[in-house]
Amino acid sequence: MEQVRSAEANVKYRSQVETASAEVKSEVIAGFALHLENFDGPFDLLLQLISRHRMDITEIALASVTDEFISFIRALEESGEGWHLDQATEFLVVAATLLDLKAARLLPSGEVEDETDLALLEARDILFARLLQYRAFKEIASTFHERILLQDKAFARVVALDPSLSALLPEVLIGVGPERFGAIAERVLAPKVTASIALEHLHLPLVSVAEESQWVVETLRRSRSMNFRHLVAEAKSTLVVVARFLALLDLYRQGALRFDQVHSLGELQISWIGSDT
Amino acid sequence: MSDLELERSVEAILMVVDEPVTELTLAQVLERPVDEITTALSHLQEEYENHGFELRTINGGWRFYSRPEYSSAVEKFVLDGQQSRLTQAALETLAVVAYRQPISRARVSAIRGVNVEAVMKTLVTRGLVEESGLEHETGAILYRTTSYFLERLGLNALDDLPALAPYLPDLDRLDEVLGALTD
Amino acid sequence: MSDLELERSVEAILMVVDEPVTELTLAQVLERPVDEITTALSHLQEEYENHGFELRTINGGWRFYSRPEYSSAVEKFVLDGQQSRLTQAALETLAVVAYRQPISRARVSAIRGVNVEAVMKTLVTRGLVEESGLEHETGAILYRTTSYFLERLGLNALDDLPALAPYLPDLDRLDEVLGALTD
Repeated sequence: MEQVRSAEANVKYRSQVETASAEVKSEVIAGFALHLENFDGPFDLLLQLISRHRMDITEIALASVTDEFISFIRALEESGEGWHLDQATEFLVVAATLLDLKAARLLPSGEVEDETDLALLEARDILFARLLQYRAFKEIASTFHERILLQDKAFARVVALDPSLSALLPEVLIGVGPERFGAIAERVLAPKVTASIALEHLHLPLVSVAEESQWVVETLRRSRSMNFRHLVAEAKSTLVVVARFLALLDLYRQGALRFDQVHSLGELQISWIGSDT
Repeated sequence: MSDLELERSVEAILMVVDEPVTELTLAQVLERPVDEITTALSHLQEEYENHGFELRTINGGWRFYSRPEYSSAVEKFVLDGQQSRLTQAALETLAVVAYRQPISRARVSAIRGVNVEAVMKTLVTRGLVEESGLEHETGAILYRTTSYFLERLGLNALDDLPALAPYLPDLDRLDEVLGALTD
Repeated sequence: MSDLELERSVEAILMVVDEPVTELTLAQVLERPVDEITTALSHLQEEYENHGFELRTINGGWRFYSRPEYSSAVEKFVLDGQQSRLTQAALETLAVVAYRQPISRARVSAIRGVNVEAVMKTLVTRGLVEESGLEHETGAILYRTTSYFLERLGLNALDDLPALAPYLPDLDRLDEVLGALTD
């Protein structure tokens, strides 16, 4: 979350909000600026929002909290800081659950089917349970902080043995032989923090779905119809095949293509039905 | 040896030790049952209440400490050993590990709602947390707190950790449910 | 600061310092006239008359000592052999010194990730490690292993220490790089 806390993000974000919604500016900005500096993950953010609305954690009237949570992650996205996939997922799961809860409250209760109701209850309970759990650990963490501070103020008596007494000490036992001693040195001297840069992806050239999609569109506009085998015939890696397939799915969703497959697992024919520009 | 002499002998020994001393060691050296040593130590603790020093037991060992109230005077002499502060993220991660150990990184992430990879590395580097084998089903590395953690928090044992909020015990079952959902 | 608080502060300082402290130093640190410090010290001396420890002045400096009356208990503790085996922390610190000597305490702390002050004192007391001049840039005390260390490990010379795994020589350069960054 470090990048979220950066001052630039804060400034960038402020200017965007100011232009976006002038009327709610002052209150919202103050709130968000606070969070940008303070929060650590979706639960932390949610807890802060709930406490700002002076709501009990088990209270279901979360509509305004939901709106604030959603606008917050939207703002974060727009701040240009970008998202790490794992962070975004956690935030989105919480946001989706909150939206579900809000939607359920907006609908007249009679129109909600029992099954949906049940699933919502479950989602809500799990979210609140996780939030409660997180809050408990957060509280304990602050007692850890106090204990460490207190402990730092008490200094241990660490004195060398008086020479008259150290002369009495029996011969020291190192307790291990040279080999074992060397092994201990190896373990202690080995770097404990390994660089956390994942290198796996460097073995493969990066494939952009957007670029492949562009290529697919151009090719199909030219030949109008093509089967999938031909579309990926000169692909240099499996990744390119996957990227082109993903591009096709997206174009199909947009209504730019038609798929024809006579037999299951047979030849997949793709026809361009989208615009030519 | 009278009780008073026992207490005085314990004081004399504690004044020269360079490492914390266990009650068992004191019992062996002074040839007295462990419970008498325990009584003597807690009596001494009371006796020092109005002094500038105190007796503390941390991780099973006893030694003299200066009292926190007088830290400002002591700090002028003991400049060494200034510890850098732990971040909120590090403290929360440490709390989860302390109460749920041994625990995998993924499980800590699930509880905190954020990726804890970098924070866990910091805690390992700082000697507060260590690896403790692999999780049977997933092969994930498990983590636990170290004796240095106890020392930093001034705790005698993990059992002395303050109780988590009273509503939490039921959440052990929630962990299982969540585990089943995410595994 | 009341007289009582002054006495408690003096106690707190004397309990954790290794070197004897002069009245003048105490007066400067606590910002009180020397004669008040002198009064506080002699009052404390009286107060400890029925304890296992005492305050003594040596070469103009004050320090806590065990009372001679209880020396038999202290000697027994020292002779007991409880302390003859090195702890894991002491072994690890000794290993770092052996392979990286001469090295400052701060550098050993950085490598082990914990404060090594107490352990280093133990190793010096046990005659396994000794001071070896000062670090040029920082003025920090450097430590090296002794010939007694070689003897106890059954080696003729430092060169007989087992070689470390081949990736470690690179770490010397890493140390240099890190050193250049932090110095």
